[in-house]
Amino acid sequence: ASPGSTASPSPSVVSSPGASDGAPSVGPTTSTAPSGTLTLYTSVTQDTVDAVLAAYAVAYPDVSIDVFRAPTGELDARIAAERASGGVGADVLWGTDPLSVQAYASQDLFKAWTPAEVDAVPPAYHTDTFWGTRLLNMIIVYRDGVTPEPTDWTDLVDPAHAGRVAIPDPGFAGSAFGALGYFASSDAYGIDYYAALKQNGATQVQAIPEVLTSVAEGQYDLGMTLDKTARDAIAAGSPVHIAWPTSGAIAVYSPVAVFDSTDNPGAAESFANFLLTVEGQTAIADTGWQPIRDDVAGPEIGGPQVAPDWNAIFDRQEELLRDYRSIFGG
Amino acid sequence: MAEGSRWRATGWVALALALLGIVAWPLFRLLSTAWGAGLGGLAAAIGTDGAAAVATSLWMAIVVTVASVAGGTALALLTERSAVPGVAWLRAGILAPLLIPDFVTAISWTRAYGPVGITARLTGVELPGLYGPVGIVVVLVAGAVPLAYLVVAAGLRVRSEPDLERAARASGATPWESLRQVTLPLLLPVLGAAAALVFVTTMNAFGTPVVLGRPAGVVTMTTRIYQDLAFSSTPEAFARVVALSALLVLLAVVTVAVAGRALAIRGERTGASAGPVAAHAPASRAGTGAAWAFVVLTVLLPLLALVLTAMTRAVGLTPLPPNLTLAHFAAALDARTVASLGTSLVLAALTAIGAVLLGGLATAVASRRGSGPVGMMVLLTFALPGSVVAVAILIAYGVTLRDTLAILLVAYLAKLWALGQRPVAAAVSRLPADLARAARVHGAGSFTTLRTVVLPLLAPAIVAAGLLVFTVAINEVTISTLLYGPHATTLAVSIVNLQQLGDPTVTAALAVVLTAIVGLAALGLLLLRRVPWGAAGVGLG
Amino acid sequence: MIVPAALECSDLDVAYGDVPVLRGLDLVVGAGETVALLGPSGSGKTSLLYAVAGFVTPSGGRISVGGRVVSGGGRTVPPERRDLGFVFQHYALWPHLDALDTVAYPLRRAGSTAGDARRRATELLALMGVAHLAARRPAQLSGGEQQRVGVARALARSATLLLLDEPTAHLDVPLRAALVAELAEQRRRTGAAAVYATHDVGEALAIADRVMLLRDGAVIQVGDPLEIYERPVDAWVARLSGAASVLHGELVATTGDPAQVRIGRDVMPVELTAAEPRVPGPVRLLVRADWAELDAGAAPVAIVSAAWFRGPHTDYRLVTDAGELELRAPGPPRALVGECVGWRLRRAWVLPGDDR
Amino acid sequence: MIVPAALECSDLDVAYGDVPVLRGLDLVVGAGETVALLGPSGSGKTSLLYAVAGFVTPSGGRISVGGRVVSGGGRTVPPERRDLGFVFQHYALWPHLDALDTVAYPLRRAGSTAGDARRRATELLALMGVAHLAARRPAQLSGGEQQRVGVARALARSATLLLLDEPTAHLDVPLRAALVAELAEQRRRTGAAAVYATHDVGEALAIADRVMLLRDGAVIQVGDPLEIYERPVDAWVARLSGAASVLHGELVATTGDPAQVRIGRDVMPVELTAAEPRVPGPVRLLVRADWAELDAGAAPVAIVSAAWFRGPHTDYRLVTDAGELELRAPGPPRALVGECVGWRLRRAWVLPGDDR
Ligand SMILES: Nc1ncnc2c1ncn2[C@@H]1O[C@H](COP(=O)(O)OP(=O)(O)OP(=O)(O)O)[C@@H](O)[C@H]1O
Ligand SMILES: Nc1ncnc2c1ncn2[C@@H]1O[C@H](COP(=O)(O)OP(=O)(O)OP(=O)(O)O)[C@@H](O)[C@H]1O
Ligand SMILES: [Mg+2]
Ligand SMILES: [Mg+2]
Repeated sequence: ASPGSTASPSPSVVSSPGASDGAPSVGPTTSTAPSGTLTLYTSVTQDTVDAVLAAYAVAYPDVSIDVFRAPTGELDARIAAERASGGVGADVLWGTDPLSVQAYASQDLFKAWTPAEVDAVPPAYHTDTFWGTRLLNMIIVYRDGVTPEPTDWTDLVDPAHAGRVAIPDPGFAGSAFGALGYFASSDAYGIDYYAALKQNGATQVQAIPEVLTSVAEGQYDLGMTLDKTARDAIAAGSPVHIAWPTSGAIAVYSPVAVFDSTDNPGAAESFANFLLTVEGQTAIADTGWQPIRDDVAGPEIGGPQVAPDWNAIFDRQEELLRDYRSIFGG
Repeated sequence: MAEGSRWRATGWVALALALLGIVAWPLFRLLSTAWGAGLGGLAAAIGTDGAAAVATSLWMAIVVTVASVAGGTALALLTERSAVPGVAWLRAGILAPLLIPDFVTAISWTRAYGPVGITARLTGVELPGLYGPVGIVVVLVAGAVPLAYLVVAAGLRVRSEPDLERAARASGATPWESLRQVTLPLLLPVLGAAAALVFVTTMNAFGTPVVLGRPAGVVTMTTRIYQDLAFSSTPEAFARVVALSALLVLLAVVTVAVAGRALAIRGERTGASAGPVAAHAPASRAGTGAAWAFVVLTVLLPLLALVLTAMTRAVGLTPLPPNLTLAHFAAALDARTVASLGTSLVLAALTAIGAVLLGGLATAVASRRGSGPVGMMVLLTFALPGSVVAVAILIAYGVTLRDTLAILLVAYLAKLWALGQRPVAAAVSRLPADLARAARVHGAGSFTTLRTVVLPLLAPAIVAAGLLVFTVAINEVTISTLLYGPHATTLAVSIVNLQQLGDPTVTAALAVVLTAIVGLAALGLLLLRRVPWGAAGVGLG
Repeated sequence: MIVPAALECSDLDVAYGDVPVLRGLDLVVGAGETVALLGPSGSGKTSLLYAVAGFVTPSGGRISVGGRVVSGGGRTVPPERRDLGFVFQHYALWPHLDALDTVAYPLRRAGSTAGDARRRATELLALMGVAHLAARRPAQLSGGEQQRVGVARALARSATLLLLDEPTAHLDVPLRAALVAELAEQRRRTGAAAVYATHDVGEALAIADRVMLLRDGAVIQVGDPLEIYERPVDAWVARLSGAASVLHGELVATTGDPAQVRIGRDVMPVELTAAEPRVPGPVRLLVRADWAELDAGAAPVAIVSAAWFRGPHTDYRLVTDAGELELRAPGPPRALVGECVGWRLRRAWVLPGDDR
Repeated sequence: MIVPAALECSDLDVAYGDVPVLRGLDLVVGAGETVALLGPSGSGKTSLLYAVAGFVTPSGGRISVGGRVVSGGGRTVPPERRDLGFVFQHYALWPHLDALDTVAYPLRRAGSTAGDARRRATELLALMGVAHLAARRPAQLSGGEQQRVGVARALARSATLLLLDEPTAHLDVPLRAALVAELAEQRRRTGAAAVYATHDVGEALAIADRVMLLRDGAVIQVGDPLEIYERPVDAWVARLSGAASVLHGELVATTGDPAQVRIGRDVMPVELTAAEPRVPGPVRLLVRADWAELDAGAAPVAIVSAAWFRGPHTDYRLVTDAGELELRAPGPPRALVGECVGWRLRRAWVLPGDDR
């Protein structure tokens, strides 16, 4: 494991001494209290990571955690490079979406392991190597005064909104790819949905935040984006609203996994598991994300949620993207 | 030449080691690794849409190179060869875009000229085709002009030969003819250097093509590479990343090499000195006007747009007093950013010094021009996309240097060596050999000669090269996002963190702050009378 | 009809920044006339030529070429439309062009076809004896070879006014003769006028219709070669236009030619020329080196302080009791330094005024 | 003890790429000796000096300076350790240094303090008459001023060997005299040797202990000035070292001095010098311009084809029936072009061999 990110003021490395009684009810599977250092690779946003680490440091004062945070692409590139030279330097991987985590799983990089909090995670949101920690919801965002107000995904192909729709490029973000996977594999929509979007003059933009920005600024009227992003903008005062699709927001979960190669399995599992505990989940929820546990209060959810079958779409990755590109170009 | 054979020998050794450690070894490790991961099927990796990406990247790079070198040269001739009022400010204005990260540049343009941009709101006029090839080219040109300008201006300053142009005029050549037939041919090595740098930079551009290109479905090699990078969790994707990058490097280097042949300077400088240098004639009003117009349109307006974005409370609100706030600046300048800013400044400074030193070394011992084999070698890693450079360095030195400033420095040097070398190498070809000889014969060793004669004369080019490397290093994002460690958190990391939070206003605020900081430094440098501007600096009246 | 002057500068001022270089200079060069510019290093020759060519903008005065005002009175005609040939003191050859293309350049600009231009250029190069170097670039040429290419370029388009800035500085004696002859020839053929800056007095006197002496950017004397040589306005001009010395003597009797002049102790007959009517009394005699001669038998004696053998003649410096005397005598040195010799003054020019 | 030669080149070959420039050149310059290099433009003077200074590496032969081999036999001593002063034909002044710092440069390198260096530099600039320009950079100096700064720089650290490449090309007559005098002075003081490339024959003959004539990179003749002038090995050398012509005559009687020589129709007494014993028969007579004279009464007549007034004398070109004759007569022109004049041959040098 590599040394900790002491440069960052995040409390992650602050290991307050002598809080031996701090072992909570929900402890690690190992009998002895975990200690030592731990390296976490993650693509989860910085504020969330900070919050969780702060909470973890209280619960497990003897473990100091180093964080390497980068966008999924860079994170994967780093892992690829490290695998080519002396092995991955991380003990725990906390991803934004299942896609890349799944790839590593299929390459047997992870420890098969069941957290103490196993019951907290709905079956749809975990495999036997990685476990969902939060939910990102792909929803519809529209600007003040847009009529007719959208209510469901089908409204994005409503001629009334012809040429006024923005969607995120699934070639760059896993969550966007999740949406692609969901639509493509659902009987209700199918890949034709994207064809229809294109027909209706929808435009692809690179990133999910970009959808919100362009809608908020009036370049487009409505688009596909994440609920958290939209909520933040609305809170700041942007003239946009969330339309929670009646047929269900596409829920993408952020998985956590423990590397097989970890030299501190106890600490690694304790952290991974901590993300699923009430404390961990509360920290996540406090930064605006929907927790995976329903017994932890999170942001208000405006409707039903549907989840793509990640196993299925993982195998069709290439094909799905090719189909998509044949429609939207690039 | 019987000059300093011992120095040369040591120089060669040092150079060889540097090339091996910084360029050759990482590249080798990268390729061998990718080979293991199935780089063999390169053709398959590229595929048909890949071919399209290659074509797009190439024609865009060529157009951008031609346009921006032309523009940069015109501006350089204006500021260096004629008396322009307030020239220092003009220079600063022209160079400002160098200080803005490329992804921010694109955003600032959309906010200035986009469908909902400033001009659209105020005058209803928008830049047609901003989202698409036209827009990409325009924005890339605007970003590349300062690079070309800096290189050419430095070259012009290293030696002025007014008599050569006068001779053409006296022979009946119009100003335009003498420019085309005398001034420009004599600038060839410098133009070549500028073109090479711009071309490679453009082939490497990611921020602009992705922001302006995705909506129109335009794919360049870099966007393709980044998409594969986003899925590089699978070995195939990773191999594809390397394969495409290798192809990109190949294209870039071959093109530069071929063009280099064509641009190779003919005829070296003779000792005959220039005649009396009279004060420059005042610049034509049209020329000055055009230059300022360029600055206003491609620099000030986008910058203004950026500032407004940064000061608007939330995206989508009209930037009017009730909606304006400075909060985003506070958010942008949290403790982490400030801490990383220090690291970045140090790193950029070290890189600038290192790259210029290495460039100088290569120039001194290897080829007097940049297009020699050494020049080509350093171009390899320059042409490699930042993310891939980082990967290569990580593979080569990850085990030993991971998470240290050192690994970042090595990566930066690998990426920017060429930027420090070309301008200097090109400028050298403008110096007559007799100047160094005069020093040697009157008692100066080859090192003293370098210190007391060559370097002072090359000062403009060296300053330019250093400035270039510094600004690029400060704005570099991908490399450090991949390589940063606890003791080396750079500004780029903070920028990306903010970006991922999804609020463009804060990112804009940070970009503005960054531009302000580096801008002030650079401006100070430019306004300084003391900058050693070399031979042409005298007699400017 | 009257032919306009080839060049006319009136009250010309040129300055570099705040360093004045030409001060109210007046100069007229008649059609087909050759004027030699003689002036010490730094006197403003190049600056004058640059102003005429339009390379530097005068701070005052006017310049007309061939009767057409090219500078002054608000107008400034660009160099390319002044119809000049220019030989640069430092050649100003284009590093990227070989000798042939260099000389062909003005012809191409004047509109001749590539073929014609090259043909004529080859002729000119041959004329300058560098035809065999046609394919060389400046960096591959010796100084003199470069200079000759530069001259060829200037002669290429037969301009009505040639400006030559020390065109023979790096040429050997036979080449100089050849060049001077060629210029005279050109002039006869095309009737071109020329301003010829040089430091070689013999050359200046030989080639010029009139010689102009420049000092600190002002004209000191203009006149035909003989006048400059035999009747210089002052010692400075005299020295610049050939060896000369000033002796202090006394005019004994004005009557009779040769006049009787006392020099030191001795009175001797001297063939005197003078601008003003001669009155008995002290005079400052300007003596050209060849106006005095060594004469073993002669009365006044002097000590040889230096002797330079120059081939056809030897230049002596004598210390007489009337002042230092430069004396030129044919043949190799006949007296050694330190030796005491007799000498005689054949002729002298009575300097006007009484400046020193 | 014996003093080693200041410079010794043996069998020196220099080539630029495949263009040979010096071919097996031999040259010895004794300690404190001044050798003048006379050679037409392009003959290799600069190349020779460059080879000696170590700017170009000879393709063959060896060079020793002050008895120490500096080039050849595998060794190459870098220029800075050859103890030279060098005046560049094109000055090679540093654009970024003002005159003072330029001249101080060699002194600083030689280890003197900034103060001393500047003091000495100022002296040297004053010596060259450019002290008032100490603060100027090359671009602000006239050609001659630049050249003088260049000379001052070369004189700065009194080297044992001075290499001067046409150091007076851009200087006026008084300055040339001053420079030549200063060089002689320096030499007397420091005993420095010098190789002096020039096109000014008078200067070469005056300053040099020996004159070396160079043609196409090979030495044609070496000798003291008088020898070169009076006994040139061939017409080419003669012309290069001053006006001269070759007449075809016939030696009538070997007995008696002056000898009787038939030129064209007339037989005249001529003071002959010759390398070989004289035998009656046809001879090629080399005639220096001052060895013949105009003489209204004289028998042989010739037609004046050209006349150049040069101040102290006039140079005529006569067409005699024995060939063209360059003739120098004192004073202004006495005969016009086309006129028929009588002339007399005073002395002549019988050319050895029978080359043309
Ligand atoms: N780089 C070069 N390549 C080929 N030939 C060259 C080069 N430099 C000089 N030469 C040739 O070498 C010969 C000697 O040149 P050099 O400069 O020594 O002559 P020089 O005696 O100094 O002539 P000048 O009196 O005109 O200065 C010339 O004929 C010239 O053309
Ligand atoms: N850029 C400049 N700034 C200031 N003074 C200058 C500049 N250029 C030339 N001078 C001065 O102007 C004067 C005239 O220069 P110019 O070159 O005309 O002299 P010149 O007669 O050609 O001399 P030379 O015979 O040495 O070539 C010189 O004293 C020189 O110092
Ligand atoms: Mg001049
Ligand atoms: Mg030479």
